[in-house]
Amino acid sequence: MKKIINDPKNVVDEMVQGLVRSYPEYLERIPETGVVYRHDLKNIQGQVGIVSGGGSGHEPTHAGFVGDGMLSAAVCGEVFTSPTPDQIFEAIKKVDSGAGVFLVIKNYSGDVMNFEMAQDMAEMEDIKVKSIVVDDDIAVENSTYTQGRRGVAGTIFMHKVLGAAAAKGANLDELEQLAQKVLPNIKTIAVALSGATVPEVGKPGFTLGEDEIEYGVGIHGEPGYRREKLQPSKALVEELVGKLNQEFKFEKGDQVAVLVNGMGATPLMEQYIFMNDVLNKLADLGLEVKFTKVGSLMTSLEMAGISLTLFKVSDEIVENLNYATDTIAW
Amino acid sequence: MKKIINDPKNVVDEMVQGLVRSYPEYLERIPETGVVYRHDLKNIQGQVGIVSGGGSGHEPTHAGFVGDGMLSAAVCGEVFTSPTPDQIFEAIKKVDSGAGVFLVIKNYSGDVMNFEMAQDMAEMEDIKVKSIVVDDDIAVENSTYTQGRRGVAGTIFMHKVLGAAAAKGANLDELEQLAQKVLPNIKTIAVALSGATVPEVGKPGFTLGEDEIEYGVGIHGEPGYRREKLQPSKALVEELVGKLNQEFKFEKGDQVAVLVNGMGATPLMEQYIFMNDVLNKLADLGLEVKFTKVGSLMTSLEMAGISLTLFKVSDEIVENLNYATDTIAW
Amino acid sequence: MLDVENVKSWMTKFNEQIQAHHDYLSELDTPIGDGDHGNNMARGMNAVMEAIADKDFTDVPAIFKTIAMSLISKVGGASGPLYGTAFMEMAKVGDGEVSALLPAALAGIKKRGKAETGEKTMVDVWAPIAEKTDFTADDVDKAVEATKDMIATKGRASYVGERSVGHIDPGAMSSGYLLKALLEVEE
Amino acid sequence: MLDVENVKSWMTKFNEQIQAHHDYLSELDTPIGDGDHGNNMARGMNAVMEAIADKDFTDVPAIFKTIAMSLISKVGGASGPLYGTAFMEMAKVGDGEVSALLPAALAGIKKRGKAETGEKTMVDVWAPIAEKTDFTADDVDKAVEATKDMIATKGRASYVGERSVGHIDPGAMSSGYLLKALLEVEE
Ligand SMILES: Nc1ncnc2c1ncn2[C@@H]1O[C@H](COP(=O)(O)OP(=O)(O)O)[C@@H](O)[C@H]1O
Ligand SMILES: Nc1ncnc2c1ncn2[C@@H]1O[C@H](COP(=O)(O)OP(=O)(O)O)[C@@H](O)[C@H]1O
Ligand SMILES: [Mg+2]
Ligand SMILES: [Mg+2]
Ligand SMILES: [Mg+2]
Ligand SMILES: [Mg+2]
Repeated sequence: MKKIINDPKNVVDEMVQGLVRSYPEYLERIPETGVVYRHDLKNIQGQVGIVSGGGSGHEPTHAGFVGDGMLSAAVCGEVFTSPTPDQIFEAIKKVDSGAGVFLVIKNYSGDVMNFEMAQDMAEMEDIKVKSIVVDDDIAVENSTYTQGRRGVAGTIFMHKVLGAAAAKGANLDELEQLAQKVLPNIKTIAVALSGATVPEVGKPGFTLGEDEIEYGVGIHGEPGYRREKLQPSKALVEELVGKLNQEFKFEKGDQVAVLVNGMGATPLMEQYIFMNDVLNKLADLGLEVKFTKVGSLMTSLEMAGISLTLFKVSDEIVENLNYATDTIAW
Repeated sequence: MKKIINDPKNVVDEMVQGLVRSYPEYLERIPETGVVYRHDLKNIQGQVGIVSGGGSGHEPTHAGFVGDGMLSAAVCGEVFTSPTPDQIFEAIKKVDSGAGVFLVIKNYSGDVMNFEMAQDMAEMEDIKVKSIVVDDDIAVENSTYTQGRRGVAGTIFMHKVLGAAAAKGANLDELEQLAQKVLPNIKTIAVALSGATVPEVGKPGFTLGEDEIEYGVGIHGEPGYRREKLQPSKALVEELVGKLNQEFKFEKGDQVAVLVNGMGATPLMEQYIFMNDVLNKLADLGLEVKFTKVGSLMTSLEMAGISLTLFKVSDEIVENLNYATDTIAW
Repeated sequence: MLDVENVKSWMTKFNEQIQAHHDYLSELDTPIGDGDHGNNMARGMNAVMEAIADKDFTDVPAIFKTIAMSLISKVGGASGPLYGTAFMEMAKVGDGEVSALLPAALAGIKKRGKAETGEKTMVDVWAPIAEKTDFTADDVDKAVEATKDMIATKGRASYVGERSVGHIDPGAMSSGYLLKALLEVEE
Repeated sequence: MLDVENVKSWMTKFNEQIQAHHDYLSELDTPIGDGDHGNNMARGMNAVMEAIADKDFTDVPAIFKTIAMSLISKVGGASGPLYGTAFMEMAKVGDGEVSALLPAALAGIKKRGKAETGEKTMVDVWAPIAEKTDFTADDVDKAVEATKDMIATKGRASYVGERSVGHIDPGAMSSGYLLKALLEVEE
């Protein structure tokens, strides 16, 4: 394991320290916790607070999206491990200014359970809390009998859309309706070129051969649905857009937002090349691209690879995506 | 070589296409060139244009810094290869609105020669051009008889400071004075955990053992000054801040801006941990940190590692660093 | 009937197993999960041992509550709320009657995880054991082993679907350690 | 005295060498540079060959100018301006007199690169050859080889300082190909 760290046990604490000290104009930390919140909370008195979080190792998610027009607070768990209810509860208390708090949760049993417990705690103290569980990763089979799909990079679109709505003054019920409306329209799929190593584990979650890739991996080293030889970018795009289209069943003229997300070690050069191929393919399908974003935003430590999120949007949603935002990472 | 690309010969062209198509609200491209310029050039009529550029493979540099408050245009050369004079000249013509054009050049013989030739071409067409050659990498011995030091991540501070000054209305001479004033105050040093592979070359510029690091590498696979076993972040900070301090000979109370820059494959988690250790060390030295920035901004393809830039600043310079900016990557 | 000292030694023995099998639990969690179950449990049990060491508890529910809070606030992931809830529900039983504790813990886990038996989770170890009036180490081992052939439909292992077959569930394994540690205390 | 056809066949032979030694030139550029000299020259010479193929040039300066422009606008890096300037200066000579062409090229390179002999660059091949009234392939090889023992003080190789010793300079090698290709045309 080759990482710029000190004690593997302390990576999250030291990371949060470094983050908050680097960006005091954006973030403050609740002492002794992994909770970071907007430095200027007083400016959003009366608005619904938006809290997200999850395991660490996905930086800049979630803390990088705390700020004007997006999240009010983020809860940083251990690496790839859901944060605990007490910390989520601290975040909820911090950002509630009477209008209630909306939680954005990625669909992992751990995250769902810990956020649920925090929600119970908050409700016992009469804080109104609602939530959405994002499950955008289509690599996983869906079924009501199973855990369902994972929450991955599409969660960032959820943060953006809800953050804009909250900033415009939406109340808790309106945020819930909006979240539920957009949820089925956000879908993601990934391809990995290498695995990632959790510092405390010391070896990669999976390894790939010199010329091997894996389709459908998650953001915590979860294996995907198929391994094959390395393909040109255009071929990757065929596979990933193909899978997404099977789900969306797009029609000519449908409007989409596109997020090409680097998984950590993949340079922007490759991400832009990939995006270029994606845009060509979406044009072939007759889709209208209304919004685009490229960058390593929902990472998986130093995993190499890319995920592609498509988000079927209305003009109203595009407005939220373009709404003024001031965060470290958006 | 495991990369998400198509033909290695076309990486730069496809990248620039992907970039411009992803961010039409920021960038336009001069057709058939690697030149991208501000979409809203008309808004800066009468201001000095600022042009930078160099080999590609350092994304988001330079194109990611084109926008309000920073660069007017960027010229993307082949991977790790200076752009040609004709393209630089096109960029100069595009952004000149009578007040002249200022060039920010990184100190490589190729870059210096190509930009110089472009400057000659521009002057033949009566465009006023001035320039600065950034040479912030202290890993290289300095001497008036040699090529001198390389331009690396500190160049971004130069972009920011000059961009702010130009936006505030500084003329060409004032920009030149400012550039020369800040130049000796910007110094950088890097450490690599792995090498990078130029797509057309197909193998890494250097390779390091499983537990080896190299101090003082450049951003094009140039070797550094020492190899040793992997060290904890704190020890890396000792070495790098130590070297910088030897150059600066800091005194208690000196004010600095800090840039922790990921070289490509190094995740933000490690960058924040490293920054945390840097800030501790700078506090020990009695320095006053006035500005901090963390991110993979001046990369070297998929190289793993980090560079540390310290910039000795006055309050006036801090103001420029904090000046409102709207670009893809700042 | 467990008393406070019994519970302390139960936790001591459980902690020994967790620390000894730290890497093994993470390894089980690698092919079908995210490789952190050993870390999660080791971190949690360190916190538990710290919280109960040199501390006097008035009764069994009090120590169960402390254990629950330590697990809930230190483990995170899926196993934190599940084990935390298990001990919280055991605290609600009011005394140390094992035949009541285990069904209470099981009910808590099932409710928290929305899981049934046969889904390849820790429920598949707790359920057969909690239903027995008496159980042996062998019963526990068999229940743990039985998760190997199951297809996961809850937790992270569900993402790999049929490819989860052939791997023991890590939460089942750690639950097995817990239940066997209890046996040793009861003996 | 070179005529337009001579120059075309000079470029054809030079291009053959560049394409054949594409990888080798990049390899030379790896330990002491950035590994792209082969790519840069191959890209440039492809452009040169395209620009001069099937085209009629009125005189030698005209074809030199076209070659210069192709190199300047296609190579980039350090070698683009250097080779471009060399051909531009040769165009200014006005005819194909080799004894005048090479010194003109040398002067252009030195001025553009602000380099002197002994700095481990292509100047160390151009200088000894341009100074001779007659030169042989052996002279060229020796000059190229001599860069091996030099310490680089210009170009990227200067960053590795003393560690540049033991490596032939890539630009010296490509310049060697160019000068030996000229010999073949003159014969
Ligand atoms: N919904 C659930 N119901 C019951 N047990 C579950 C559920 N989800 C996960 N588990 C248990 O939790 C274990 C994983 O714990 P752990 O690895 O610590 O958390 P995470 O999955 O968040 O990384 C699984 O092996 C399984 O036994
Ligand atoms: N200042 C200079 N003067 C003369 N020749 C130089 C100078 N800088 C570099 N060179 C030559 O250019 C060669 C490198 O060319 P190339 O690799 O194509 O460009 P770059 O160094 O920009 O990657 C060197 O081997 C050397 O011969
Ligand atoms: Mg986990
Ligand atoms: Mg180069
Ligand atoms: Mg796990
Ligand atoms: Mg080179």
